[in-house]
Amino acid sequence: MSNLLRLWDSTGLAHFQPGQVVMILIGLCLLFLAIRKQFEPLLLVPIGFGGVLANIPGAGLAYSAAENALHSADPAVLAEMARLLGQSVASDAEALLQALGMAAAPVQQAAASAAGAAGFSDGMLYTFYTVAIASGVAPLVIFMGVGAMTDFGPLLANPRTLFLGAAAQFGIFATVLGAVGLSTLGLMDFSLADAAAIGIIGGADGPTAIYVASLLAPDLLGPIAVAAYSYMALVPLIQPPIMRALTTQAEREIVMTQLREVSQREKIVFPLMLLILVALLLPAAAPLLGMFCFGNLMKECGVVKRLSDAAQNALINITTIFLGLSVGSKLVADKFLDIETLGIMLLGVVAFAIGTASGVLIAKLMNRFGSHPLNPLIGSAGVSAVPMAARVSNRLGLEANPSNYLLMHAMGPNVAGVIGSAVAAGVMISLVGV
Amino acid sequence: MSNLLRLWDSTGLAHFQPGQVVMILIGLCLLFLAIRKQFEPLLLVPIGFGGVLANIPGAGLAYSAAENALHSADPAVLAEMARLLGQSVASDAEALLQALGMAAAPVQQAAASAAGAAGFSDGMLYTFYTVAIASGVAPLVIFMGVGAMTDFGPLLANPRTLFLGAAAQFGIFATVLGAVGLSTLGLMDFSLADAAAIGIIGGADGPTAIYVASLLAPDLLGPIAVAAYSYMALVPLIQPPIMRALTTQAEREIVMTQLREVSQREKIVFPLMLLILVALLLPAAAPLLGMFCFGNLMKECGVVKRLSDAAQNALINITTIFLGLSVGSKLVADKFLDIETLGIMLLGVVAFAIGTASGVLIAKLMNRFGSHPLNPLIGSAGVSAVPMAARVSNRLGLEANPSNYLLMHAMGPNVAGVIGSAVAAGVMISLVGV
Amino acid sequence: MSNLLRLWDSTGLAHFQPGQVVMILIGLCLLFLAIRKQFEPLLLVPIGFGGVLANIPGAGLAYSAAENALHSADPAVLAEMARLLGQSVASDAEALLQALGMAAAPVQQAAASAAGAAGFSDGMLYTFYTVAIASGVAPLVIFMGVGAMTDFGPLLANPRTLFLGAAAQFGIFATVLGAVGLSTLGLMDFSLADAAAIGIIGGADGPTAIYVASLLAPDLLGPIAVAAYSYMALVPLIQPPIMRALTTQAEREIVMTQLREVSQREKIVFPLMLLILVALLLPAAAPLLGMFCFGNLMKECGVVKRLSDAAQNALINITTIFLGLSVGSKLVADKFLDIETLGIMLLGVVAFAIGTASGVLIAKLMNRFGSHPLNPLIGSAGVSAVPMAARVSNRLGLEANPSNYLLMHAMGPNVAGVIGSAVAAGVMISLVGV
Amino acid sequence: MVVREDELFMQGVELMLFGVSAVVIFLSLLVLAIGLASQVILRFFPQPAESQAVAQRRTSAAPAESSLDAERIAVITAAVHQHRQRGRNG
Amino acid sequence: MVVREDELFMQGVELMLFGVSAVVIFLSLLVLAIGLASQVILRFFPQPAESQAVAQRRTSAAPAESSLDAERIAVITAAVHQHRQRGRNG
Amino acid sequence: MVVREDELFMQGVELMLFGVSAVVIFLSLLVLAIGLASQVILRFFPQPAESQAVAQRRTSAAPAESSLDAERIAVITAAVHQHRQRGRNG
Ligand code: NA
Ligand code: NA
Ligand code: NA
Repeated sequence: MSNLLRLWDSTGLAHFQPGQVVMILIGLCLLFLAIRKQFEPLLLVPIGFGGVLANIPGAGLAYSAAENALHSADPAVLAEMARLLGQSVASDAEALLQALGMAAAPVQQAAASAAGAAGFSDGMLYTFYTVAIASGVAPLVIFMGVGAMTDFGPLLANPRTLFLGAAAQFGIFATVLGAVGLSTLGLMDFSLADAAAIGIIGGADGPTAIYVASLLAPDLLGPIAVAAYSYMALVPLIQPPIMRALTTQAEREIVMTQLREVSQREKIVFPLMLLILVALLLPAAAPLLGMFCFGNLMKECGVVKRLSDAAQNALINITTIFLGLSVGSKLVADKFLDIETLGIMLLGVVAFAIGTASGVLIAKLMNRFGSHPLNPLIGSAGVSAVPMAARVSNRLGLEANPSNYLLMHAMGPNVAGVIGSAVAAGVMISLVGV
Repeated sequence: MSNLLRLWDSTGLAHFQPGQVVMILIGLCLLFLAIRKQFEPLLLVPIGFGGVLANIPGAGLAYSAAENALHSADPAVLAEMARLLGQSVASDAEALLQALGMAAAPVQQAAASAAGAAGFSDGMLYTFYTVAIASGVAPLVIFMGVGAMTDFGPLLANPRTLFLGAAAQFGIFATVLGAVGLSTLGLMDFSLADAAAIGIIGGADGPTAIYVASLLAPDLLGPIAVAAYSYMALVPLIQPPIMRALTTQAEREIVMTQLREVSQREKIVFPLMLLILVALLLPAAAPLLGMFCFGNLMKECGVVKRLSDAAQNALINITTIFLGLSVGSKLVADKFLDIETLGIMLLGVVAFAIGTASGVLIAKLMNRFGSHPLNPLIGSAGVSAVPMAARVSNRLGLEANPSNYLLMHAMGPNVAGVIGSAVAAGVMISLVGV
Repeated sequence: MSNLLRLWDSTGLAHFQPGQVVMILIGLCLLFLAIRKQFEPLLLVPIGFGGVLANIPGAGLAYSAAENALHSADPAVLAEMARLLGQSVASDAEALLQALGMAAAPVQQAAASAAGAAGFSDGMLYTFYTVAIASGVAPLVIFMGVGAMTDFGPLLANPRTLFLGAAAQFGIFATVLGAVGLSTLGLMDFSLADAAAIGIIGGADGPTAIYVASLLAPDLLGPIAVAAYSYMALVPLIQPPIMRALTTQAEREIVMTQLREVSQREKIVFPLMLLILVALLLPAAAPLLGMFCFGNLMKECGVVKRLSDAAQNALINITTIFLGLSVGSKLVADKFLDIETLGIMLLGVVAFAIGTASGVLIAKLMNRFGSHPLNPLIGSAGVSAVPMAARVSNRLGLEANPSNYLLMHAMGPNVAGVIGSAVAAGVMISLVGV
Repeated sequence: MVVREDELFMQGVELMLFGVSAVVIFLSLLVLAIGLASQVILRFFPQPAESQAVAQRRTSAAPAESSLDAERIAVITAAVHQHRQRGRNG
Repeated sequence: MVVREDELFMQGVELMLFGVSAVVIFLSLLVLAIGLASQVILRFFPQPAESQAVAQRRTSAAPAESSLDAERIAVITAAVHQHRQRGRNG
Repeated sequence: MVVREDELFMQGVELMLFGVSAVVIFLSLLVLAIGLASQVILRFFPQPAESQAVAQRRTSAAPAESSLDAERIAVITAAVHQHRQRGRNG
């Protein structure tokens, strides 16, 4: 009979908590959006699935060995952990979990050792998270792959569009202000580091957002990643009304002059130049922009096709699988179902809206000064969300004037936005980090 | 001259032990079977080669730094290690190795540190084993790839065949009984956990067997993996006599009705449904079946072709290389050449035979009740060994009736067997584990 | 204002040191040679780029967490580190860095822990180095891939060419002598282990050189890798004058007899035979030659095409990216800009020259005894540098006699050179290591 | 000692009984769930013919492949066209 | 408490100002650098027509691909040739 | 000090002698082993013509490739066939 009890106790049914049910439904909902609506499926399929896995009761896939030991509710183990954590033996698991979260590194190691000796081990998703995200490697590798897939030709042909990529980053910083504002009003409880990580959602760049969040606010990584990818997928819904509201029909009809051909040498020199500028001015952005430039150089130099292919295919795909599952590990109920998550989702959409608006408005401003005409619709592409935002610009351009193809022109601000948010990330890390 | 002595001492010839010679011959024999007879070559080539590497005398490729230090027979090192392990200074290397194996985690760390300081390092295969198998990652990643290559269409078209996949798992549990029986009779010395890990051989599923063995009986992982893959390769020899003995000619001639077409939506929903059932009932199977369902969802959802391709190609191939070499590291003479290995090889073939028989018999039983005819030959495919067992069913069907193509019908129980043994693995882990 | 100061302090401009500027220029120079002159671009692009990244001031990408903490010059952190390292609190960062480098493993761990608690983390390139090179894995994986790409047919058809591969390794050992000679003269300060690692440059085999250097002289890994790949790229310039000087026109015109067809079985048996010879005689070479033979067996056995493809493509390409960046991490100014680097560059070219000369001379000697004619031009291919050196032999052969195609004949000594330098590496490791 | 070994055997028997039951129950529930899901999907969410086509196209349309296919189809079409023409000519 | 929260808000404002300025300055310098580099390259290091062709060939010439392409081109050429011949015949 | 450095040099000489000998001995044994193995294989285990063909087919027969090859061969055959027909027609 003890076996029967053990079997029942080992089912999920015996341990399901309402939060876990909610989170599994949210995970399934992300999968639905990814598969049926094609919302950034490459990331949201693994994230959603990881979210479901993370909330399977009793499996402890998203927890460390020590956390799993504390969740086990085995009295002997709890007593031993309480001793190690310097807590009263009468403390319950909840209190010990909190104490574990705030313990110093050697104490945490001792707790991990004790948990291991008692037969507990790190959950699968926890292992993935440690290797892929906590080490910082996965977002950087993906950024390298993105660099190897990016063509800077349109940007080099019309460098002024970099300003549009800069303008759209205003959404990031406005959102930082919004987040600290909510804290000031007492509605939420975001620190400055949290606010900076939340702001980066407005950069519309998945790996950048995950990288910054893993450094500045690991506890908020789950909602930040979900918000970033969800809103990137929603760009075709969020941007058009803002773009229409801020432009006149005449502005939308502006036809831009054909871009010049950019030579291979210019394309090879560009990533090196960007790298040197980073070295001179913003070392905190060196990991992100360094890997990005490395990927781009491999693509453009034309002599390491094998490596460039690996960065664009096998390596980025494998990394994406584990990055997605790792993000999913942050969708455990007790970390995700929080009033802060609502705040993050709200601030995220505000960030996108402000970024879009800033891009369009600055494009209108630049149009007053430059000699070549600039269609303000391409300003919104500065938020990045490559290549979705550029396609939105193109679509609205065609609506206004059926022969007005803006796609190539919008690719300039679009890739500029990637650089812009990596620069913003560097600024945040150097001002707020450590 | 001291150099000459050192050179001679550094050759393998000076250190060869008979066991190592035997194991190298066994490794070469596995390679012969894999290459010439095409016995599961994808795994047995790396396993066999790893087995040879592991037994190169003096190279210590399969040992940890601390073990290598103890094998070195350097008196100063041995004295230091004896001190750390709390043994008498007079202890010989043999005794210290045993003490090391049973030491607590902090002591093992101290020993590893001391060995590192004395210039010893982890052997290459030991490193592979730690990263690939001890972490649990490699079998799970391979299971994800298998999921991404599996088509559940035939199973969904005829869900009753799941019972055949369940029936064949009887071989697993009968073998557990056999193993504890051997212990009870005093012929072998298997614990309940050992018995559970040995039983899983009957699941005819390499990654599942390796995963369970790495959790429940890491010392037996070598023989268990070798037995699992060898017998999977021998399925065309083991199964037919049993299948013929248990069926009549009339039964073998039964023609089954054409399977219906299964819609993409059913195929997308299936892995999610299976995952939720796992979450509700058997969290211990969540890592294995979770990764399997994830792979299958990536394949069927049709929106993440990049990731599905990576899981089916680059990722699974790379992982297979390291998994195989890592398993090879468990073929060191002093761990493999043991009476227990013989017991495992014997129990393994019994497990396959019982699984085959159960599948066929339950198919005959089901045929009495169901409305659609069921050819009992497809019952044997329930042991999994995808797709070999299904092909065996097909071949025997064609023998009996040259127009009786059973392949698609046998794929149902075949993939059901994969799920069945993963479920059995989950039951074992939750009842015996920790 | 404090923020403004912090921002300025966080730029690279505020921290640039002359050495870093020099190293960044050297990195750019390597990139120029790799891209424009196609000097071994697959390695020199990542190495050069990694070298630039490693020298970005303030980013600390090539340093461990503890080193980054010491570079930070934060007084509280310095005091804490001084305490841990057992140094006077008044010690400056320079002294503490030295003390850290020489501290025992547990002290280093404590320092790493303290640095982590103070918010410092391992630099990206440092992480790559630890995982890829310090573990020994990356060069071995690349060697496996090289094995899977190597065709031993020409060598098996004419096994005598193995002696040419042996002869060319004389360059390695002569260079060892040169290095200890420089130390004896007091010009440089190389230990015997350093000398052995430098000598391996003459093996003209990147992964072997990196593997040996990571074991015997990790501090010199940067210049050794750069020298090895640079001179491999320069083979078409270094070898021809030596080859012309040591051969007569008549010798260069020698036409060699057509090679026989080698059967698949001979090709399958060869890697196994080589492996067994390694096991018998030179276990220290087992990791290198073991992985090499494994790769070759996967290629030749014909039953694991999936794995062989993975080893030749995805796996080797991914590993090359990280190996190159990791080597780049050793190009930090304070480790690279040293008089020893000049010595290494000088000794490297001498090693290549002596190896080339030995190969040619032994070929001439063998020509006196053997029955089949041997064109001495193929002797130079014994240095390896596959396939560049074989192409050089072919080119000089065609110069002397426009119908004298030596390419296939030179492939024999060429691949023999790979085995030869791995054997030499094994000898070094067993005689000098630990 | 004998007691301990008998105990081990009893544990083995217990493991077998519970294990077999658990597997059978789990897979039975899965059979039920599949049946239910299939009926619900086929009745309430049948895949519209067009969407299935779209899905299939989507699945098989990695850009590289499709362009390759397009080219090959063009070549084959040309060849087949030729073939027919020749037939008429002959 | 109120002080602390006001402080947080002021820090946010500061972060916004410095951040926006830093991004704009960085990207402005990048615009200048691109312009300068383009002019220098186009004036002093123009890519010779032939070298560009070589570069392009090099880029796209992984051996496997090129042989495949060669074959495909051969087939297409043959087909097109046929087509023309047929035109003449018809 | 001088002693130590002389010692270092002597160690270098020793390393050179032992190293060169070891490499030469190892590779000589390998030459012998290759010769022996080749003779044994060619005399006692010659690869039967058919099995070699099978092996070759096996080696080159990743399903994707072979189907691609098959298709390409079909196209080429068709084209060549056309070509000959045209020759006869013309
Ligand atoms: Na952006
Ligand atoms: Na099974
Ligand atoms: Na060599």
